[in-house]
Amino acid sequence: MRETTTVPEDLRWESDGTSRIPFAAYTSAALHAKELERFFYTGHWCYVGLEAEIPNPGDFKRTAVGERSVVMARERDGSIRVVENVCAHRGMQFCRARHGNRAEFVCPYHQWTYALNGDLIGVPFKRGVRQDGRVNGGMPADFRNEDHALTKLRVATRGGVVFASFDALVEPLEDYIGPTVLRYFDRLFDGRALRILGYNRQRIPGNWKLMQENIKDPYHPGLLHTWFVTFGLWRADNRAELKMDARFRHAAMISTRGNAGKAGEVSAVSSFKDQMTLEDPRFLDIVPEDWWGGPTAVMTTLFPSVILQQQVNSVSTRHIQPRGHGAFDFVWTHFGFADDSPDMLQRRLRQANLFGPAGFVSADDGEVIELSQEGFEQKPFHRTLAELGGRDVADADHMVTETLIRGMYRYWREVMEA
Amino acid sequence: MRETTTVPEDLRWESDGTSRIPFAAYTSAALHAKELERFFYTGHWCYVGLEAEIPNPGDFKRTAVGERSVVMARERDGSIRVVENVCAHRGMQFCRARHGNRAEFVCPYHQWTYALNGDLIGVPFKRGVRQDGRVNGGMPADFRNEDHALTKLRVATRGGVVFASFDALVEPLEDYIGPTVLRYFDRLFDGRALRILGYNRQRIPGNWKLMQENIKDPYHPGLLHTWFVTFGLWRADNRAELKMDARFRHAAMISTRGNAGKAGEVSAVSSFKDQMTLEDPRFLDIVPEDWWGGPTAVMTTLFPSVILQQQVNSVSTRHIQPRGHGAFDFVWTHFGFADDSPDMLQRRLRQANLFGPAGFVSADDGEVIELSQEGFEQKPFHRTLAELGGRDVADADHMVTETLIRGMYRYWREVMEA
Amino acid sequence: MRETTTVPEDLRWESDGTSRIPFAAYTSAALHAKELERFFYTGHWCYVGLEAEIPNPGDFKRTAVGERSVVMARERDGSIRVVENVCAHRGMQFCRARHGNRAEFVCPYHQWTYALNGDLIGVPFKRGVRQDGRVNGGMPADFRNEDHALTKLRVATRGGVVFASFDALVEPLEDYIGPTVLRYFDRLFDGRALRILGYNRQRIPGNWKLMQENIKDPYHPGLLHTWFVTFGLWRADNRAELKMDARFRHAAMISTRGNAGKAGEVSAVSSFKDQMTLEDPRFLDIVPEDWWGGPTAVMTTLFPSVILQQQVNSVSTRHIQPRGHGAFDFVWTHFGFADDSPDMLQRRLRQANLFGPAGFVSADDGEVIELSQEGFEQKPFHRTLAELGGRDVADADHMVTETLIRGMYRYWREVMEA
Amino acid sequence: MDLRDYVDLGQLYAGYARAVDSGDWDLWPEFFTDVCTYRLVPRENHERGFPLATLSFESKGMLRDRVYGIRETLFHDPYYQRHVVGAPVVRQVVDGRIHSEANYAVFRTKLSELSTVFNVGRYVDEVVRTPAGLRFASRLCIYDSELIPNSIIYPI
Amino acid sequence: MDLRDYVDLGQLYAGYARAVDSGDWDLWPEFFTDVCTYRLVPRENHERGFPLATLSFESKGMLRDRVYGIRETLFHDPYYQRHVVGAPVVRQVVDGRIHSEANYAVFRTKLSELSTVFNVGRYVDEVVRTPAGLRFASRLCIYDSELIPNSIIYPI
Amino acid sequence: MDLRDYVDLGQLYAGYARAVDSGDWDLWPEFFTDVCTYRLVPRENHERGFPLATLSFESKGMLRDRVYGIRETLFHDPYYQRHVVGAPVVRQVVDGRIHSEANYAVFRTKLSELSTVFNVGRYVDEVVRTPAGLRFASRLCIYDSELIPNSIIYPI
Ligand code: FES
Ligand code: FES
Ligand code: FES
Ligand SMILES: [Fe+3]
Ligand SMILES: [Fe+3]
Ligand SMILES: [Fe+3]
Repeated sequence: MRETTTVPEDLRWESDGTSRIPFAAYTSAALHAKELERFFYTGHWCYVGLEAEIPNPGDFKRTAVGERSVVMARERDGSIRVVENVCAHRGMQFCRARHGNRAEFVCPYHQWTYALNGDLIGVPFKRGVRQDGRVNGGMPADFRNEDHALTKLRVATRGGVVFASFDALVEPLEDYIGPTVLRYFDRLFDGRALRILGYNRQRIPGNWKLMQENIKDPYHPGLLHTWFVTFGLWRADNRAELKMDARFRHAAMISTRGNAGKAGEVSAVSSFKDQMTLEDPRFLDIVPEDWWGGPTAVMTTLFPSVILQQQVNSVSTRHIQPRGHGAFDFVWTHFGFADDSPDMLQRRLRQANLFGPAGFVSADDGEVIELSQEGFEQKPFHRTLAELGGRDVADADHMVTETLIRGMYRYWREVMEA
Repeated sequence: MRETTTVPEDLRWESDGTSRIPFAAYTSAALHAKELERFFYTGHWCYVGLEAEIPNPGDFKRTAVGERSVVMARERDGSIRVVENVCAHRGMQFCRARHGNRAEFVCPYHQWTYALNGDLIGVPFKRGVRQDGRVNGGMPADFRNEDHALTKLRVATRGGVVFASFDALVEPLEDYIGPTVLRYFDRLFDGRALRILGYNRQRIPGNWKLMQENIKDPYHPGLLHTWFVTFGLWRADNRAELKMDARFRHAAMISTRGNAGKAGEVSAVSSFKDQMTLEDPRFLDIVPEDWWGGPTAVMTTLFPSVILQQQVNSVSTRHIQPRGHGAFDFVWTHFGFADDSPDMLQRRLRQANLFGPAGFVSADDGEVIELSQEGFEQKPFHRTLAELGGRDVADADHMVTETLIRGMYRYWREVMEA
Repeated sequence: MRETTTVPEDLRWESDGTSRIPFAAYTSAALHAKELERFFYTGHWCYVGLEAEIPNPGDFKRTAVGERSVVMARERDGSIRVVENVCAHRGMQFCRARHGNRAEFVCPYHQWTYALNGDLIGVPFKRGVRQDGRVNGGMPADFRNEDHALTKLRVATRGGVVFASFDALVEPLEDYIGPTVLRYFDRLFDGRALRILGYNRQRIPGNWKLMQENIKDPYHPGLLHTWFVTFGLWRADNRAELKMDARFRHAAMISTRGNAGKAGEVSAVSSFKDQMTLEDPRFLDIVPEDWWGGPTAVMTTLFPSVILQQQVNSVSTRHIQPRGHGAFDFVWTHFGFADDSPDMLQRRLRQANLFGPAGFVSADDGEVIELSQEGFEQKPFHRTLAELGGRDVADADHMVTETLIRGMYRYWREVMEA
Repeated sequence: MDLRDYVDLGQLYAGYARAVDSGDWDLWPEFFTDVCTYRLVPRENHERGFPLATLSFESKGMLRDRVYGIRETLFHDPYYQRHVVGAPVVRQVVDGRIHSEANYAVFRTKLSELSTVFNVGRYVDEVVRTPAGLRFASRLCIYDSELIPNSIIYPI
Repeated sequence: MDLRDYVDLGQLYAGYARAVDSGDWDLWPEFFTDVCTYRLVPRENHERGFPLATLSFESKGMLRDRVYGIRETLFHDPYYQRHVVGAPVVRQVVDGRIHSEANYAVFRTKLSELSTVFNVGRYVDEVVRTPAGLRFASRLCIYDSELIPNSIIYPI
Repeated sequence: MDLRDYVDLGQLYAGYARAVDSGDWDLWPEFFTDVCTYRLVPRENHERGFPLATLSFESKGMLRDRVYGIRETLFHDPYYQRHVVGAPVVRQVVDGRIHSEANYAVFRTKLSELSTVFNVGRYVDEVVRTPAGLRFASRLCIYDSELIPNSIIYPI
């Protein structure tokens, strides 16, 4: 492993702006611990899953908020609870199955038992054990189950998406997302029943923020992703909008397909392949859907934990789970809608070949993130240059800008320097 | 790897007591280094092996005290020496074989040679090399072999068990163990000749103290270990005693089998399997031995480095070798007695199926330790709740208490806070 | 992984001398970061390769200076440039091929394009993108390519060997090497055209300085390397000279073969095998070459990054690339000369069996280095004893001394304590 | 099953492993029939009945499009891969169609790095005889590896 | 050795590897004769002549008790395992009893983790023909892996 | 290719893997003809046309010298190695000389340590029939493993 001399004190910004991000923001273990505390464990809502993953009472799913393991479960009354996966007795991570159905949670070590909402409901030998007419041991007289529940997270759901927070004082989810981005959230999750299509899981050896940046970066798709530019799925001269919430932490990149194959300045790039055609065009058998309302792709970043993807007919959530400052696990949940026709289902599955850890398009992103981290580690005193479209932060009606990245770091500084 | 923000300063106890152990005691690298210094390298005797492992003059075994590699060897006169496995010349770990027979130790790099007791007895070209009638080089005139022996550890043996200490001022072994626990030590190691049956080695990804706790925890066997409770090998309503030395660092858990299969409140636990029977009962072909003197199982924990197991006919030592704060190597040495009948030998070997890294019973313990560490790492600011049987520390005549764990941490605080 | 409590503050020298080197100099991550800064990134020339590896314009090779990835390339005009492998835009390590031929470097993420000398020559959409008669985005008006070149290293070549430095103020290469050692450098690299024979790559889990020490240590070859002593390739009683530059950082060990098989005090060592003969003597089909000018082996250490090997007919460079304090990558480039006869080529290839990660001789060195590091890690408060031939630092005309090691650490203290 | 078929089946598997590790990607589609199935599927999706695959191809054309992607369009850090495959177990033969399975492990080696375990799992195959010899009509790669170490670019 | 036996032996090994990785533990005991030997032994104990095994079973009943333990009594963090086994080398055949050996590597994958090397070693077997086909009368798993990564729960 | 040869070839490969992992080094040279080639070559040198090998032996005598070196002259930290080798693919048979290849993975286990991936690559072989059975006239071990974990002492 590479050493790094970076310590938080090393973090130096060249100005009050955020167009030049210090590499140390990606390489410092101490800063990472501070990020977990300020972005994942306090003041923010983190994605934990989709309601459709736990349709029935007793269904549960083990997942993570930041680097902390949590369990999301559906109560008998249909409500959803999220508890931390740490036993109140002696701290064991009691739930290891990743999904299933339970009436209650039992910790294997000493069988302390919890209701799905985290309440402690059973402690073996709590009042001792009778032996030869005498009662031995047991918990102290003042022991009260109520004092020893699992850590319960606040839960909010909208349109079938479940968020949780360790912070009891976190603002309401709708305020957190803000009206501008909420519009695009609701466009995708309008209350329709979802159908889970399956998962992809990858570990990307780069700082977790690089994935947020990647999806706030409309500069790269037309240059890095040959398929996008060649088939016009994403080009710098496509009609586009970039929108942020009031604090610039969340964003939506809205793009409308066009100019497929057409030459022009944006195709004067090496990644544009004039002659490229598919031997089997079914990969790109795209059929517009009413709910799109125009845009063919909307990529929504909800800071810090999730990306909502709509790329033509492929829809998914992408869950960011940090693993130290230099890596994160990236969990893709592909879904469709309960009323999809068989053709549309097959179409979504075929287009899934473009995304995920081996996707014709998305594999690129994981690779450039890994190599960005490599660059940061070898030069921790340096900084990036995110000045396309200027140095300010503002919504835009085109894709030739890195403003969303600057916006994310304006928010980052606001929170980390508080 | 998970990051942890824990630093020693973070270690906060809720009271003067030790019933609520901070997770930071298991997750801090800095605290771990301090533990090695105070528990493994000064003031304590650490287990290094059994005399029967090196029966003949020149026999040696490479092992570890804490995280330091040492070599235990038998001298011509039959005495046992333990030296640190670091060459006095330029520090090479000179001994890599794990066992064998040697007249002396030779470091491969420059062939400095040591007697089995660690004395430096040979330095090539010490007085230089004659060439063309001139003497070239060699060690300085004031160089004296006596000044450059290997680090010699103090050694104590009792009943065929060998202990060593880097600390010249360590108290006598018998005082260290104390009369109470010594009784149970002597019960097992009464001077009979031992026969080595073999080894099992595992790396458990949890803090080393968790293994000491596991064997000071009479609460879990009847709940976690289905075999124990179902076949009555270990039940909360078995006759039992818990005894500690005066400083509460060592302990003996003494239990007498009973109530096999019998229902009752302690079998009202999910791990009790009413209908369970063995297709091949030879796993539990138990035959009492005179030397037991009643108890069917005595588990002795000698802090910090070893556990002495007698579970019915299976006897072994379990050596704890830390590997950083988050893992330890656990080495099982199964043995029998020279006068065992062939049947008894076979019986010990069959019952060994219950123990070790794949054992019907012991595999559970490694798993819960790993998952306990996982829980601590994700929540380093939290603490355990070891309050079964109260919050005090005292011997007990039953198994419904975590008093031995509280005792161990009372000693831990005494030493670490000094 | 082992913990180590070593911190720079712990570094204690027993005297002003350097014959007793603290183990902490090998085990401290903080000291390692300081070494990278002071030895690899400032004030020193580091080896990057041979001109023969990039014979044609556009040829490049990816390699490393310390722990920083760099690219060495040949310009159209035949000159050699070295740039850091970190994109000026958002820091990606843009070059992943290890060799090849390019007209320019293109970073995949956003296709920023650089000339081979590191100048930024292309930024997509730099002046924005025209859409519906409007120009969108682009870089700020004050953006100047000249301000955003890759980091350019200073380059020096001599006799076909290429060195680079991040430090613009570094002294000239010839002054850096110094006249004494330069003589031996020029003996091997006298301007003859070289022929690359191939590479060997190994990761040695020991501190990088241990490899420099190993080749500054004439004490071990006659003791550790059975082949050397038995076949007289290297014996303590061979004619030899040890020479250093004025600051003691570089050295040449000059030895002349003799006494093969002959007994004597230096063969009174266990590694001397009286009866040893080869079933196939072609391994040692040695033929003297005129350019040797006498010595049969000259091992030159250029601090900190490279070793130049001539062992009879086998010639190679050995590049040291640190990987944290506890490991380094060791890259062997074997070569011959353009005018070698087929027999001589075959001879060099056969003798290569003695060297490299599996070599009959060199494999030993990697092993002792690993085990030295193990010794240091377990005892970070201790120190080595490099006092053969006294405690001073001076050239010698024999091999029975560790003076070159003492010299290296005198320089190390001078620089690290400044 | 006839011994010759058994030998040929073994050669098909061994040849496939050799081909996908050779770096000559054009060899890969030729192990399949024109209409074919190639699916790279997480064991989780397979066992839970989710239809999603990490890659799902339905024709030799799609395989060729993948080869083109590997060579021309997919940016990636280059690596070597090495397949070590157990002997195929023949589950059944239904009118000439061989249903066979084999365990595999794939190791990845990046430039200037150590070799690591990359992807392990099981091939579930349907093999048919063609004029050109045995070919895969269907190859499912059901992988245990819960986390993909960043990306999978080359054929498993 | 007759070619058919050779093929059957290969299928026995391949079938075993498939079975123990399938998660259907009941398949495992059926590869053995009623009276049988199954021993999981550290190479150290084997080579130094120590009688201790990590697991030592002497009958199909004991194997079934193990299966029951895996399913019902042994608490453990669930994992996938994957066996990749080399071709068996036939050492000798003594009146129908085949003495064969093969190298193996087992990979472990825990939920949401990377795949890792779990246990490597050598099978030393005695195989007999039964009415139901070839079966193991004895299977020794002599493993190199000096440290078990915590626990071994499932059959090697 | 005749079935018997196919079986023998499989046994040659399996026997080799068993032999080099047994710790009995003297077994190794006996798998070769007196005049033979054994080369351990980084894939980089092989593909770029560089003549250098990590080890390059040209006779059984050189192999025996290596065995002597392993036992007597090469200081090293002892380790176990374990070869898991795929089935050989027969590339061609030219007047009795079998040209075959197989992928391999070698795992290293040091005393008191976990097992790790040590060296992975491909055997490229020429096999001939001798009175004593099939033997290697040439075995190239072309390894992917870019970095050797310190040293390679024992035969791959
Ligand atoms: S740790 Fe959970 S019940 Fe004891
Ligand atoms: S380091 Fe042991 S003899 Fe030199
Ligand atoms: S990071 Fe290199 S072009 Fe953007
Ligand atoms: Fe992208
Ligand atoms: Fe237990
Ligand atoms: Fe050497």
